Amino acid sequence: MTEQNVDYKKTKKRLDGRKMDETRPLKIDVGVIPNADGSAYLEWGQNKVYAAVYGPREALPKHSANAYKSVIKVEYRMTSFSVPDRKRPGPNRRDQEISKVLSEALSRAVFVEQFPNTEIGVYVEVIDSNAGSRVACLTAASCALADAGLPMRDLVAATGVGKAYGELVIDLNKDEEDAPDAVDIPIAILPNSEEIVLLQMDGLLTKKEWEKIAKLGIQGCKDVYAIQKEALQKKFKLGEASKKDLGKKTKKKVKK
Amino acid sequence: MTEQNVDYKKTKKRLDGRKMDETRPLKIDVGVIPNADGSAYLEWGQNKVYAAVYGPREALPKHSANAYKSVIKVEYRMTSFSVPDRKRPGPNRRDQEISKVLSEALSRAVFVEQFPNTEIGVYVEVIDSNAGSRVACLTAASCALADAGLPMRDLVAATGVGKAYGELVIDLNKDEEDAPDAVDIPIAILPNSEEIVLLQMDGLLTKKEWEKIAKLGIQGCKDVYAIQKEALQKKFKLGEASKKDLGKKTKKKVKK
Amino acid sequence: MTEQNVDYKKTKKRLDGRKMDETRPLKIDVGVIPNADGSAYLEWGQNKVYAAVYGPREALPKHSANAYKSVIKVEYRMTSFSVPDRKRPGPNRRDQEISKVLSEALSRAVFVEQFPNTEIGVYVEVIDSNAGSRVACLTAASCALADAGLPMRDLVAATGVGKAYGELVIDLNKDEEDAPDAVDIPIAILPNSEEIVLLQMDGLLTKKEWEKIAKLGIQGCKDVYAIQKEALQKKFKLGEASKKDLGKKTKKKVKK
Amino acid sequence: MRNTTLEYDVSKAAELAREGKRLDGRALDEMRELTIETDFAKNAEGSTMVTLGKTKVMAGLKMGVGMPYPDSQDEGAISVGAEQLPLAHPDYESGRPSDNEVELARVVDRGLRESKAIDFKQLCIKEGEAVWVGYLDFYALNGDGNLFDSGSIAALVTFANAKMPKLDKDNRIIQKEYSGKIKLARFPLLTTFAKVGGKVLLDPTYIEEKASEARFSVATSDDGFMTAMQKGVGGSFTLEEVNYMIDLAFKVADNTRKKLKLK
Amino acid sequence: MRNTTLEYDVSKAAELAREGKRLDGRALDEMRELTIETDFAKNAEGSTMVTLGKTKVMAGLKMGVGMPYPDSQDEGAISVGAEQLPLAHPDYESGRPSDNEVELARVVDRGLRESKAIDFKQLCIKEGEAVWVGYLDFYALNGDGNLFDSGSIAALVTFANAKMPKLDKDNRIIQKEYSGKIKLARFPLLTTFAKVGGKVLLDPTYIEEKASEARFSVATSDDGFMTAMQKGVGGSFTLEEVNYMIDLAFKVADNTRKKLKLK
Amino acid sequence: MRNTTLEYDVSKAAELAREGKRLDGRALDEMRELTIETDFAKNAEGSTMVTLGKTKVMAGLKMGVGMPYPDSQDEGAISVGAEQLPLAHPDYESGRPSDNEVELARVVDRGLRESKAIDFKQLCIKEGEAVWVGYLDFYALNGDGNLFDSGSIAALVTFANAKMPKLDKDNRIIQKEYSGKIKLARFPLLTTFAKVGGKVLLDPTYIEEKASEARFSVATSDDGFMTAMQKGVGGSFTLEEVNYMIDLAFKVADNTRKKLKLK
Repeated sequence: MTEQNVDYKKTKKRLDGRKMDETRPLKIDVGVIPNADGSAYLEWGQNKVYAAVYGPREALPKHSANAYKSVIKVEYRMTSFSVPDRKRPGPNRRDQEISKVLSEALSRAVFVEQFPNTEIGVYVEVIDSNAGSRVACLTAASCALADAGLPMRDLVAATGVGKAYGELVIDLNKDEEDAPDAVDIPIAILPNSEEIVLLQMDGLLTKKEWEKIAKLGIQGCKDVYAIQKEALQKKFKLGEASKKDLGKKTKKKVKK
Repeated sequence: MTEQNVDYKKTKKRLDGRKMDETRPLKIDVGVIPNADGSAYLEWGQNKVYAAVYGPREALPKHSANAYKSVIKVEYRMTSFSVPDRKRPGPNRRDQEISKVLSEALSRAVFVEQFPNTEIGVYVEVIDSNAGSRVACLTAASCALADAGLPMRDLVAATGVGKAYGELVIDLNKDEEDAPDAVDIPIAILPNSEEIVLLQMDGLLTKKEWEKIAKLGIQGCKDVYAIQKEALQKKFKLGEASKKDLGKKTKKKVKK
Repeated sequence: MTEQNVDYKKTKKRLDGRKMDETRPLKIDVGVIPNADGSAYLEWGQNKVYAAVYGPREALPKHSANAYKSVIKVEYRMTSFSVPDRKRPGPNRRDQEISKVLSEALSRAVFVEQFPNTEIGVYVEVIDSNAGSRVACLTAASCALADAGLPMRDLVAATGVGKAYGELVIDLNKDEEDAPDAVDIPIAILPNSEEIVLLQMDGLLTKKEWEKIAKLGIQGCKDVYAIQKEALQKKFKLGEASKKDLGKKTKKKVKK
Repeated sequence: MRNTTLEYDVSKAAELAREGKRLDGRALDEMRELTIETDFAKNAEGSTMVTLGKTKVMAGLKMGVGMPYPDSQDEGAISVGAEQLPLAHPDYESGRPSDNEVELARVVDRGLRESKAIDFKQLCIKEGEAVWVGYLDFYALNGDGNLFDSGSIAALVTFANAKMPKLDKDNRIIQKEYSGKIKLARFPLLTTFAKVGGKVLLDPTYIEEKASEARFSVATSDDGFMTAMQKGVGGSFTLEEVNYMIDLAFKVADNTRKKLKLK
Repeated sequence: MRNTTLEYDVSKAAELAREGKRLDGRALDEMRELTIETDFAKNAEGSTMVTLGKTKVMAGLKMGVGMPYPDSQDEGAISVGAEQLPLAHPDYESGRPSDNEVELARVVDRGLRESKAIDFKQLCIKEGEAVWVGYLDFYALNGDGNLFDSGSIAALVTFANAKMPKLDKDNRIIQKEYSGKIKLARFPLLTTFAKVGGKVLLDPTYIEEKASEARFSVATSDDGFMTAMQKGVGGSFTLEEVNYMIDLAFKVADNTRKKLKLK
Repeated sequence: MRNTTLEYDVSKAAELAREGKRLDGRALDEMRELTIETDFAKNAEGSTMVTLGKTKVMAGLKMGVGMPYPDSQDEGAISVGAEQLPLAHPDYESGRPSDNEVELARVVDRGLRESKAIDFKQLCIKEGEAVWVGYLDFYALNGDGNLFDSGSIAALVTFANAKMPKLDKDNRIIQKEYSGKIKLARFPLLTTFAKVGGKVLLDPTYIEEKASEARFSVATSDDGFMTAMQKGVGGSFTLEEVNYMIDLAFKVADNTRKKLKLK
C-alpha cells in the first residue's frame, strides 16, 4: 500500500485530504463500561479503543506493592481482528513495551503518592487500528482515570507526529507510516505544564526537523486535550455532579 | 475408517455386532494404586483408564480454597500413545474442558460440605481409547472416590448415547462417532435419583430423537451402575470390611 | 567434522597435537564480576565460561527452603552464540539436567548445614564452547564459591575423560566427541578425599577400559585442582588477605 | 465492601427465585434486551458487537490461508477463541485461557461447527493445497452474565455478514478487496439457563450465575434441530427440567433470529 | 501425619542400612519382584507395564514420520519422555517437566541411544526426505522408588516388541496395519543403587531414596558393555563403591534379561 | 543490610545531583571509561565485550538462513535479544523476558534497524527463497547502569566486525568458513540520560538509575541523524531538557565512534 511517488511538497495536502497539521477525527465517550471504576471509548480515524480502570485496589502479588505510592499497571492489547494480518492471542514484545511506556506516562499524571501499597489496573484494548493506536490508548486511558475520580495533576494528552512524503505532519496514518522517508514519533504531555511524559522515535531525522516537529506535536496534544475535556464535561453534565471536581478529589477508599 | 454405506436400519446390528442398546464389555477393578487414597482401573471396550483420588487435603494454592466445601479438582489426561496419532505432552483445550465438566459432575455426588477449605484431587489417565473416554473416566473416578471412603450421595454412572448410521444407539465406538449422521451425547446421572450431572451434545438431533435417546441413556447409566457396585462390593468382600458402609461415612481426617 | 580414518594407536598423538593424558590449556580468573559475592572466569581450550555466586540468601519461594541446610541452586546456561548452530533462548532439557547434576556435585563441597533455610545461587554462563562445557562450569563454580568465602570441605575439580579413535584420552574436544567410538565421561571429585561427586557416561565401554579411565580421570581432576588453587591464591595475594583462610570460615551473615 | 454487597445480592437472588422473581424484575423465562452493531472493525472480515442487558460482547473474524487437514483435503476450517478481557470485570484476569474461557469458546464453537452450519467445502481454495481458515475470536467487554448466548449471537452474526477476501494468483490475500460471502446452511443459536433456588431461569445475570446450582445451554437451529448441549456447574437437572429448557430454547432462539433478521 | 510417619521411616531405613538390613527385609543387593505385561494399549505401536515391588511404570511407543536431521540424512530418531503422573504419588505434580522427570527421561534415553542398541538407519524411509521418529513415553502409575530401572525395562521391552506401521505411497501411516519390527543390536538395562547409612543398596524404594545420600545408575548390555552412567543426589561415592556397583549391575541386568527372555 | 545501604546511596545520589555532583566524582555530562574486546567467541559470527565503568555487556551474532517475509522478498532480517543474566546482579532473575529486557532489546534494535544502518538487501541469498537472518543477542554480565548505551555499542561493533558464513550449493552453512562482511551505511549509537534530583546526568550508574525520576535515550549517527528516541520511567522532561540531551548526545556518540574507530 506504499505510495512511492507521492510528494507532499507538491500535493500540499495529504493522501487522505488532511492538512499537514490536521488531526484525524477524534471522538471520546466516557463511562462506557459499567463494571469498571472508570472507562472510555475512543475513535481516532480508523482506530477504535476501549480503556477501563479498576482501582486503587490491593496490589497483587504482594511483592509488587510500593510502600510510597500506587503502582499503575497498564495492559495494552489488540484483538486478533484489529489488524490486517490476524494477531495471535497473547501479548507479544511490542505489547509488552507499549504497556510499559504507557504505565510510565500515566504515573506522572496521577497523584499516586496518595494510595500507597495499592495498584491501579488500566486495561486498554484496540479493536480496530490504523497507525497511532498507542497514543489513542493513552488518551483514552487518561480519560478513564479521570472518570474513575482519581486525583490527577493533569490529563495526559497524546498524539503522533513525524515526517512522511517530504513533509512534517501530525497524526500519521498507516499509508504515511509506510512512506519511504517515514518518521513516527508518539508524544504525550501534561498540557498545562507542557511536561513530556511519553516520547519515542523511529526513522531518520535531523535536529532541525525535530525542533519543528516538537512544536507541531505539542500543539497536536493540546488539540486532543480540548476534546478530552469536552468528553469528561459532557459526562459530568449528564448528572454525575458528584464527580465534577476533577483533579481536586483526594479521598477515595481502597477496595480490599 | 468411516463406513459411508452402512445402514443400521437394514443391518439391525452394529458394526461390531452389538445390539442398539448394548454397552461394550465393561470391567472395573478398585484399589489398584497403593499410594492413592482411592483408585480404580477400568476397561470399557478398547478404552482403558486409571483413576486415583488424593484427599481431602489442604487446598493449594490457598486462594483456591472454599470456606463452605471441599473443591474437587479433576485432571483428565491421555498418554501420548492412547490415540491413533500421537498426543503431544501437556493438556490441550479439550483436556481442560473435560476436566472441568468431570469436576462439576462429581461435585454433586460427594458430600463436599463436610470438608471445608480442602481439595480432593481426582486424577484420571487414559492409556488406550476408542470413543467414550470421558464417560469411562467419570465412571472410574466415581469408584475411586467411593474406594477412598468419601461420604457420597450416590455413585456417578455415565455412558455415551446418540445416533449413528440411522439408528439411536448406546455407547458409540470410534467407527460410529465417525458416521456421517453421528450424534454423540455423554451423559451421567446419580442413578438413584436420576439427577443428570453431566450432559453434552454434538451434532444434529430433533427433540423427538432426544426424548428416546434420553431414556436409552438413563438405562445405560443404570447398567453401568450395576457393574460399579459389583466392583466395589468385590473389593470390600476381600477383607476391607471397615470400608463397607459406603455412603454413610462422615468422619475422615484431613491431611495437612 | 568427524574424522573417520583417524587411529590414535597409530598417530600416537591427538588431532590437536595433545598427548593422550594432556588437558587443554586452562586459565582461571577469580573475582571478575563486581556485583557477585564470588565469581570466576575460566578458559579451557575454546570453552569460555563465567560463574557467579549470590548468597547465602533467603530461599525463595519459601517452600523451597530446607530447615537443615542451604540449598545450592545452579543455573547452567549457554549464550545463543556459544555453539555452532544458534541456541534458542530459554533453558532446554539438557540445560535442566546439567543444572541438576552440578547442584548435586557442589552440595557435597560446601558446608551447607551451616546456613539452614537459605539458598546459594550459582549462575554459570557458557559464552564459547568446544566439548566439556559442563566440567568447565563446575570447575569455575567451585572457585566462585571459594571466592565468596563460603566454608568448604574441599574444592570440586572436574574434567572430561573417555575414549576416541581407539585410545583412552583425557579432556575430549569436539572432534573427539564426534569420533565413531567416542565415549565421554564427565567426572568430578573432591581432590583430597577422592570422593566422586559427579559421574556421567555415554557410549560403549568395557569394565576394563573403565578402570583405566577412572585413574586417568582422577589424575586429570587433580591437575585441574592445582590450577584452581593457584587462581584463588593469586587473588588472595593481591590484597584480599581477609579471605585467605579458605575452607575454615564458618561465620557469614545471611542477607535478608 | 464489594464482596459483602455481592454476597448479599447472591443470596437475595436465590431467595427471590424461590418465589419466582428476579432482582431485575424479569420473569423467569424472560430474556434481557438485545441489540447488535455490525462491521465496526474495518480490519476484520466481519465484526459484531452484542449488548444483552449490561453484558457486552464483541466478535471479529479474520480469514487466513492454510493447508487442509490430511483427512479432509477439500475442506477449510474454523477456529473459535474466547477472552474475558480484564477490562470487562474485576474478576477477569489476563494470562493463559481459564477453564471458563476454554469451555465458553468450545461450546460456541461446537454450536457452529457440529451443526454443519458452515459447509467447509466452500472454504476450499485448491484441493489438497490451500484452504481458508476462519479465525473467529470473541471478547467480553462488560461481563454481566450469559456470555454463552451473547458470544453465540456475536459469532453467528459475524459469520453471516462476513466478506471473503480476494486472493492473488499465488493465493495471497489482497488487502481491502473482497469477493462474496460465507453461506450458512442453518442458523443455530445457544440458549442458556441457570438453576437458582431450585428454579430454572433464562438468560442469567452475573449475580444469578454466582447464585446458580447448575447451568444448561442448548443450541437450536431455525430448521428444528438441537445442535449442541452443555450442562455446567456442580449441581444437577432432572430430565423434565432439561426437556422444559429445550422447548423454551427453540422459542427463544426463533425470536432472536426474527429480531436479528437471520435467514 | 503422613510426614511424621515418613520422617520416621526414612531415619529407620538409614539406621537399618547401617546394620546391613532393609525395611522390607531384603538383602542390600536384592531386587524386588519384577513382572511385566505387554501390548495392552492397542493404539500404541508397543506398550509395556512394569511392576517392580509396588512401583508401577508403563511405557508406550508411537511411530511418526518426520524429516531427517541435516547431518544424518539416512537415519531416523527416537525421543524419550518421562512423567511422574500425579495419580502415582501425593508428591507428584502436573505442569512442566520437573528436574527429576527430565533427568529420568534423559538417562533412560541415553542408555538406549548412546548404546547404539537401535541402528537408526533401519528407521530411514527415504534418504534426505522421510524417516521414522519413535516417540517413547513412560509414566509412573505408582511411585515407590527406582523409576530409573523400571522405566529402563519398560522402554527396552517396548522397543523390542514394537510393530512398525505400514505406509501408503505418500508416506502416510495406514492405521492398524503393520510391517515388521525394530531390530535391536543389544539389550542394555539400567541398574540403580542408593547410598543409605553409608551402605550401597540395590533397587531402592521411595523411602530409601528419601534416606539416600547419593544415587548411582549404570546401564549394562548383554554383550558386556557399560552404556551409560549417572551419579545423582548431593553425596559422593568412592571409586571402590562405583566399581562394586558396576560389577553387581552386570549380574543383575543379566538376570533380568534372562527372566524377560530378552535376546 | 544491602537494602539499607542501597537506600542511603540512592538518596545521596539525588542530593549530590541537586548540587551538580555525582557519587563517583564525575561531571554531570561525563561518560565512564569505555573499553571493548572483540571476537572472543569463536562459535559466533561476531562478538563484542563492552566495559563501561563497572557495567559489562557482551553481544554475539549468529547468522541463520531463513525464508524472506512475504512483503520483502529480496531482503534479509535481524533479530535482537537482551538478557539481564542473573549472574550480573542480585536483582536480575531468569525466566521469561522482563519488561526492562524487552524495552532494552527493542530500543537497541530500533536504533539499528530504523536507522537503515544495515541495507537488508545485502542479506538476500536468493529472492523469494532464502535470506540471511542475523540473530544478535546481548547479555549483561555485570549490571551497573546504562545497559542501553553499552548494549548499543556492543551490538553495533558486533555487526561492524561480523564475518559472513559461507554456504554450500543447497544454501546450508559451511561451519568455520567465511566470506565477506556486513556493510553498514551509518553508525548510530544510543546515548542515555537520567534525570536525578531535577538534573540531567549522562551515562547513569545503577544507583543513579534507582534515584532517577525519568530516563531519555537518543540514537545519533555519524552522518547527522537522530535515529531513535525513547523516554522512560515515571517522570517527565521539558522540551528544553530534551533538546539539551539531543545536542549532547551527538557529541558523545561522535567521541565514542572516534575512540572505537567506527567508520
